[in-house]
Amino acid sequence: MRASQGMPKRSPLGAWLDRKQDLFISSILLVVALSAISGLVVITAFIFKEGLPIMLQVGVGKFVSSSDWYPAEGHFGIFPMIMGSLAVTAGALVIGGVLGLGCAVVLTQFCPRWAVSILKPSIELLAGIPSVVYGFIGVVILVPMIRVHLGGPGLSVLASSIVLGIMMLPTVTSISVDALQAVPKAYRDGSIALGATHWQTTRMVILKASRSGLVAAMILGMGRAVGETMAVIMVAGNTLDVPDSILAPVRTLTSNIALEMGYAAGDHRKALFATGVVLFVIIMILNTIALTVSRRRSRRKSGA
Amino acid sequence: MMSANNEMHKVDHIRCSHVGEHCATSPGPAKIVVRDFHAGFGETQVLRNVSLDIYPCQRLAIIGPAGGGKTTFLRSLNRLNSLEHDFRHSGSILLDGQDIFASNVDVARIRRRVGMLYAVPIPLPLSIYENLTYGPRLAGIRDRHRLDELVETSLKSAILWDEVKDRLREPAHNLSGGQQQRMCLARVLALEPEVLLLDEPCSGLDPISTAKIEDALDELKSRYTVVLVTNNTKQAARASERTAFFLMGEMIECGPTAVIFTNPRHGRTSDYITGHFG
Amino acid sequence: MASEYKRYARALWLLAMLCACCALSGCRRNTAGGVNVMGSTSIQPFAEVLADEFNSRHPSSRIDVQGGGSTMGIQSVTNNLAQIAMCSRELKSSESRYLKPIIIALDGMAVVVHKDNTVSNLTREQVREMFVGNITNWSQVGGEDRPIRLITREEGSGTREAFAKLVMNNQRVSRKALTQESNGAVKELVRGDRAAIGYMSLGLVNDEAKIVNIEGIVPSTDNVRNGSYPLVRPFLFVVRMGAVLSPAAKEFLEFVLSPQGQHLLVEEGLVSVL
Amino acid sequence: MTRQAISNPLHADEGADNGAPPPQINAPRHRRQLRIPPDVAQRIVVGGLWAIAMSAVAVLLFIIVFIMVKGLPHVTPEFLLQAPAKGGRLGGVSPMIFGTIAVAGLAVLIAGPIGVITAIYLTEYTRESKLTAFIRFGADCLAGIPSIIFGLFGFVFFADTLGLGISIISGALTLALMVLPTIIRTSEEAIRAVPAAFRDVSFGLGSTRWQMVTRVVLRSALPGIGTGIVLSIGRSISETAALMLTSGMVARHPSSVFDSARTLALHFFTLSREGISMPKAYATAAVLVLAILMINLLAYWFMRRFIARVR
Repeated sequence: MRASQGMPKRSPLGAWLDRKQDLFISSILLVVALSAISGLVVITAFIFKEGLPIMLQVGVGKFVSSSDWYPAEGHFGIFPMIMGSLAVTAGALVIGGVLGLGCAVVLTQFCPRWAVSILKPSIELLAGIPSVVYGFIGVVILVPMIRVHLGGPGLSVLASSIVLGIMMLPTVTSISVDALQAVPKAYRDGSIALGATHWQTTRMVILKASRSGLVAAMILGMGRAVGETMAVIMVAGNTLDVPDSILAPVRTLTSNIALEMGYAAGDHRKALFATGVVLFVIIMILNTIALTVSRRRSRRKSGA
Repeated sequence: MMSANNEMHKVDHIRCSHVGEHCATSPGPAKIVVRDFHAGFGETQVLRNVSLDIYPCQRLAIIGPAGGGKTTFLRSLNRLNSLEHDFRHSGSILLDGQDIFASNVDVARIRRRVGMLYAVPIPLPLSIYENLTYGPRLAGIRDRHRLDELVETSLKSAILWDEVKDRLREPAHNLSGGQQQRMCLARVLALEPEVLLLDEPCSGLDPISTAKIEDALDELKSRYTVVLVTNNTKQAARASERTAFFLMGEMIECGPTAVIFTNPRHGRTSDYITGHFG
Repeated sequence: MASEYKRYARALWLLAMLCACCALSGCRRNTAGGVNVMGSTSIQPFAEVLADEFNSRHPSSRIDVQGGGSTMGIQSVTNNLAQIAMCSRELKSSESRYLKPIIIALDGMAVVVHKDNTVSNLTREQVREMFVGNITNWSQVGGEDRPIRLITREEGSGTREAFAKLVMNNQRVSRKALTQESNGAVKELVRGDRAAIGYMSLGLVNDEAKIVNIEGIVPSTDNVRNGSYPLVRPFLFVVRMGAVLSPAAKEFLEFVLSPQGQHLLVEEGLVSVL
Repeated sequence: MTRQAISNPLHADEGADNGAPPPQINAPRHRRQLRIPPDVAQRIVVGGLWAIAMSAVAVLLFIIVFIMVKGLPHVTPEFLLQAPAKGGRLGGVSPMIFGTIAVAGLAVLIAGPIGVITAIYLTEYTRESKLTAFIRFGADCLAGIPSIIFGLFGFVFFADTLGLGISIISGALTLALMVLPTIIRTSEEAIRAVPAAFRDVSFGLGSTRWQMVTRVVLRSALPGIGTGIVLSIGRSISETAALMLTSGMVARHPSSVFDSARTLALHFFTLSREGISMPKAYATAAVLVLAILMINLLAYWFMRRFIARVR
């Protein structure tokens, strides 16, 4: 006991508490975590409870595949909105994904420190700019530009994709940056030592090693794009037709909900919640795909 | 197996009386007694039937080829393995006669008494001073002077004090690799542990840093029970009183270092020491 | 260093606790003099003007104007979250069983086109055929050769319902119509697109867009009031039937229907019900 | 093509398999076909990436400059200090500034600790299991639900069922629910990125799990967690749809958290979309953007100080 004489002695109760501390703290944390999670569960249940009955009443197949959305007449079909959401999200993913990932790679790999300290906060700042401001600038600047130079009404898939792409950029970038930074420096040094250029190293080592984080970034960015409402309402045009070109106006699931929720009553309102259910399911499917892709790839990698 | 153990005890006692001049106290009863210890993770069996005594104020070197269970054994001695959810074990490890796997044991206290130094230096993302006081603070020491004193003595013991005494507030990352490892040693010493577990502490270091660490350990041996896992048989020969040879999860043999290195009883031991495999 | 960091943390905690305490001590839902008015976003700006004036005249009472949409307003009145709902559509039959509508003003609806559009008069028939999708080019109604771009309001909005009833004879609006969620949005689109046609609240049109005469009638306030201009919708305040309104709410309703209140609304571009 | 060019130096013996002479890194010009030498590829790609990054910054600058040029001339001291009048056509935005701070601040104060604790629990206190995967999955899905639905939920649940009324606290709770998935996910990623060795060392030095979490893990994960929280503050400040139904539209200084308050974003939305007053709308946007600029700079400054101290 000679060596530990400097360490203060604990009372038996204190010692017992020390021993059981993990258990106590763990259960407290569990309670907090459960409350957070139950909040998320409750809101999910709320959406389904409000939306599912009307969906079953109309018929899920018909609700999803019909193009007739005439709530006043009791016709509820959201096929055009589903296509609209997918089109806009895909466009946003192309623009925001490329931009966001590009920014993240520049920030972590090719950027002197002083430039990082300017670039990173400015990109994070983009996240703070309200979606209404994005939408507003989209309407005032982007839409007339598209209308004059490319034709069409201006309110279009293209306009929404650009606006959403820019809006999801900060999400994609900041999470990608974290993922890229988590790659051990040794990987990079090792690759460079083997004669690879900096870009080759980035491409073949760093991007691969951080893949799961990058996928998470894309998912969260995509989630932001699919779920964005206000900006999309302003620049998408919200027609009831399936868009036939990137210059065609489009209505997304979210804008369908947000446009009409303020006035809807009865079945109409329930149908809007059902739109929310469909949205939830679409996001679920997207996430599942992304997850399995990233998981399968990493498994194949580790197996090789 | 038991009889072999008993035999070894005898040998050890004899041996210990020979090396008594290294030890401040005479080798009393074993500090750590390991009996029939089996361990593994999930389905994988890592250690089989290890029985071993570790005596106070002696340095025990554990050698053997990779995958032999040396590190698992070491990490069992301060229950770090228990952090793995699929860790399982049987048999007993007694520290001063107390079973460290008993349910009423304060694990944190065990880990304070049995300090560990890792193969690579792992400075916590704190300043040097905070790194060193991390353990003592957790143990409840708040007194500023006492902490300062601990920092100084442990840094001196790790032969690092002169190099860092003016930069204690700097992030520990700024130190060189060898300095980091000595800081990690000092960090363990600041806990005033009874047993020191060293997991290939010099594997990543240059010869000069290695020499400094070994010097530090040499000064410490009079005060601490040391268990040293190493791949470097020369280091084992230099820096230990006793040596145990682990192979494929089993302890093949254990005895005074001089005996193991000159006249091992098992063919596999001599094969390993002479570099025929591993 | 660690203790310094801890001190920061402790200070922060204290601050947070202090904030929480302040917030909790302020815990009083004073519904005493407060009246919630909630509902249609198109009536909301007008109601705010009324409430401002009323609040400055009666400093003891407080009128809170919320948005949210007509249905939210009605739901709030039903659930007692608000005493008065603003509704820019007519009540549904299920709602009118237990709710009482009060017309506070009339709103003319203007059919608007781009400033440079040469068309300045349309019949109701023509507007309907455009919005149904049978007339697709401005040249068909005497304008330039340019495809027509329709701008409508969202399903369920009061403006749209009035338009559907007064112009469309309840025929469906073309699927190709762009849908906008507010008067300002319609105006912004019409301002910038030479091919566009839309409809919006008369009181909110300014010189950025051109108002088309309907059946030769100029949509002036007088023409709205005397009924010769056909596109008119009511703005409603809705209360629960048989509900006991607080004195403040009653006074507010009286104020809205009084000459002073109506004068305010006329100033804002609406048409008085007096 | 690029791929080949790139993969060559690392797999230098690839060419030998095809019977070609072993490629030499110093003589890339003599390779088959169109092949971009790695150093040139590097330059092209890096140039492209920089262009991308710069375009992002350009967009940001454009937005800020546009809003400032249009709005700042209308931002006067009176505008900042007065309440609006005539439905926003006159007066200023002081109640909205206050309301924004109250709603967004409260939301992050609620969601921040809960989210981080949940992330800690998920990463440090449970094993990876079906349940944790499910929770993560659910959080990801909820991140994409449009805010109007959160708003409706908040209206029905917080304002009506819990009887909190249309108030700052209802709005803050709703916002907290909205940003919770983001905070949980970003904190989780940040905590996961902390080297496992730190945990080992901390335990080895006799810490309990909680001490390990608070003293080591959270400290090194702080920048990542901070990023998530700053993102959430941004989202809270810029939210409109959910707040319209929960914290309301009253343009007056609230006297307690049970009062309704209109946020700047909502004010801007009403002004611009109902076409009430463009100058005031631009001025409101300018104030909003300036506020966000300040918050971000402040957060960034704090973070840098902290990192400088830790690393």
